[in-house]
Amino acid sequence: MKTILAFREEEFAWSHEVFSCVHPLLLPLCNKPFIEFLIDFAILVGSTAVRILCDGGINPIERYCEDGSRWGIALSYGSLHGDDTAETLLGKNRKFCGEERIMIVSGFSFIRYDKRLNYKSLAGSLPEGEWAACPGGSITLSGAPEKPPADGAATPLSLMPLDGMASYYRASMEALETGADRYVLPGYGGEPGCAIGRNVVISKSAQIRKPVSIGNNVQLLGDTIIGPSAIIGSNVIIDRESSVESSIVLDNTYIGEQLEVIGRIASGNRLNDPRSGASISMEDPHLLGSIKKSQTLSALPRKVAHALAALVMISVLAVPFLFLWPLLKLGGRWRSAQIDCHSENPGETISLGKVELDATNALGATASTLSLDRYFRLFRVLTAELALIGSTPLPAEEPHPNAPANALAYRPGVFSYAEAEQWPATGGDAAIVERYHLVHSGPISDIGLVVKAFVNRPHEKSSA
Amino acid sequence: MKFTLDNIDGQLVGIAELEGRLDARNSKPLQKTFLEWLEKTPLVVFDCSLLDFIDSSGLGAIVGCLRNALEKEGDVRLAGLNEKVGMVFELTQAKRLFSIFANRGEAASSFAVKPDPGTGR
Amino acid sequence: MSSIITLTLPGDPLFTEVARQTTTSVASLLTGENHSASDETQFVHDFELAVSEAFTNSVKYAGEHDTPPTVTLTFELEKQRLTVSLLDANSPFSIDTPAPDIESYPENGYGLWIIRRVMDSVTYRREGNSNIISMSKTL
Amino acid sequence: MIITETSANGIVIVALEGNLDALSAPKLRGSPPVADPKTTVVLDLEKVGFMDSSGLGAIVGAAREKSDPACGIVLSCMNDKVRRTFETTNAQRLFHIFDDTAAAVDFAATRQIART
Repeated sequence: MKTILAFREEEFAWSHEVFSCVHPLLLPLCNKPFIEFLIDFAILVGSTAVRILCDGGINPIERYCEDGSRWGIALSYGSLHGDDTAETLLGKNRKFCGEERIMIVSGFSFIRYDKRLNYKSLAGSLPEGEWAACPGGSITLSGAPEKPPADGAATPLSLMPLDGMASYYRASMEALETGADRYVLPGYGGEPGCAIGRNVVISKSAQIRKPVSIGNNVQLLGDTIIGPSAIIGSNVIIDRESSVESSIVLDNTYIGEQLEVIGRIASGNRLNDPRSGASISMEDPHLLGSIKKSQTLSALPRKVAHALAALVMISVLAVPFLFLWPLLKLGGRWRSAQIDCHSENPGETISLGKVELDATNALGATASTLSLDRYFRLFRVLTAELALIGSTPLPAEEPHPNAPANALAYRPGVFSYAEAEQWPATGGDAAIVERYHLVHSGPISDIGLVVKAFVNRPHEKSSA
Repeated sequence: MKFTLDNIDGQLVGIAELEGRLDARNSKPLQKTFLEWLEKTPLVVFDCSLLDFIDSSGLGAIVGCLRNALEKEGDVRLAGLNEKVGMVFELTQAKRLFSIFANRGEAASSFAVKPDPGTGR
Repeated sequence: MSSIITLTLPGDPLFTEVARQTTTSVASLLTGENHSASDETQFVHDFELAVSEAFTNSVKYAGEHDTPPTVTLTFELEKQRLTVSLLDANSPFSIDTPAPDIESYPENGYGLWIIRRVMDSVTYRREGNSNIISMSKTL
Repeated sequence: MIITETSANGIVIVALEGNLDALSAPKLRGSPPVADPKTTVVLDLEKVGFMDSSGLGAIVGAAREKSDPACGIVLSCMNDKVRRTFETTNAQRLFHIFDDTAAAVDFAATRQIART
């Protein structure tokens, strides 16, 4: 028995618009990407090989699933022509099919199965043709049955089309609520109905109400209420006194303080209502903190504190800089280039010097320990073009993290909060801890974080 | 922003129509003009049926208006919130501070009923 | 660890193969501990394709020069990131080419589009009378 | 690049071996069965180690000249690397792609009969 999974891009085009940061076939249902549910079912049915076909590019899937060795099956990929039918697909994959019976799963739909039941013998004995179907999706079997018809053991199998946020929400909740007994779900440790990933920090005063699924690298701060029926992705911070109930929080999302997320899907800085399809953006920092707490901390005290601290650093580091910089420059160990980065106010960019410091010899190493590669940027703090500590400056050609105009949750700094916290600063992850500090930072806490960044950065550099 | 005065069973109720966007640009003017309206009556309805965007400063302005009205034993009641605006109120729990009605008619007539002291907010 | 490799080749189609194989071997030097084999092979393929496209374009538009045209490749290897830049003396060009309109079965116009699709970032600048296109990707 | 031509039940099979790039693409584009609009060709890419935009352009350009562009050139045995180059430009949508040359020939033969 082998399996072909056939998808057409228009079936999941809706997901691209709403969840732009993840490929639809990798969209998490509960805490597992969609494609893995189909691979599990293919294995349950006794498949030794699976081929994924699509009429568009499936590069992200190839990089995620690779050759299938992780599931002990042979996984291959191919393309699909617009007017292909089940029958022409078999022709186009004749070498893959060989003489085996083939199960063709087509359409972007959620398969409702139960891993405890025996689909293998059923799949082997059913006549050729359609096994299950739903609008826009079907499971068909090709070729003659391999075994005599099994007794009519009830092995329910049904399909649910994933045609929009509402069906995606229902499917995710179904996967969560039926939990580990029906589907193979990672992270389901001791307690049923509660899956928790790695590196999850839960405050003592946080409450977890099952069923709940929490990903990796997540922080649940004081007095948060998670659940019931809450799906939290990876690289997520749920700030103090917020509650997440009957909701999905996708990867790389920051939920602010005292917020109520009920019956919603939060993804990046968008909050979506799966029923009405309405969505609002959450990158407006004050919106991330409840309105009761007065949000009138004006920017002035922070800018002054940053400028003073920058002045101190400029003078303290002046001597080592004036000594090391010429030597490094002459030795060719100091290469700098100008790069354009987004400035704090949307639409504008600032050009920053990016220094490539070769730290292989003693001089270079000391310069890098003293963060001298960012010495020139300190002067930009005096003119308030940069904060002393803030977000990692983002190159101008990459899309602005908060595409809509009112990008108040991004403030480029000489040092970044991610460096201070040594949060895994890869793309989306850094943004999360930075958004958290942008909402919480006051002048005093910022200075503390500058020291932390200054100390942690060399450590991070040497290990990088 | 249109502001009209209605007489509901002897109660003078102000109806303010908010339109388009309420954000950092126009939230200060709203709070200022609200004080003038407050001179006429402490009971005000914000008809938001034409309001299609609100951010935190807009929300802050509306909460500010409520605070001023409460100081004058009045109230600000909201009507006709669309889904997006409603979501902002629900997310920030600001909806707990307001009575919210489907349309301006219901909101205005809710002032006519003598608020039963027991359930006063 | 950050090292620089420079290679100057004659601007002649015969040397596309040299540029391609050099790129493949340099890109394969980059191995990340927490990266799967398929990530690495794809990383190498992407650079092999991108440099081959850029080199082919540079040779194609070499035009008439008194001195024979050359293309200088510079490979900048960092821990998890490779940047390859190509310098030639051709006339200026823009890298913002539109996506090929595939339904019209175009015979060319794919090169720069492919480079931009397989690389994380592509920048172009003019220095003196030479073009520098630089392509980089992080593993 | 080496081009070998064979034929099976009336369909010409062009098998390529080596790199399909700026140097070798004109050779493919000019080969008689590929260039002739009336001949349906199965292009066996199994031994193509590398293909860039010039190679892709030659295949797409040749298909455009065929009397029936959608089936004039049928592709077979594409490896992952070549398939990715097609997918980067969505060119895979223009072709019927088979993982087995014999299957491609059968398909081309039925289309040929249907058309004549």
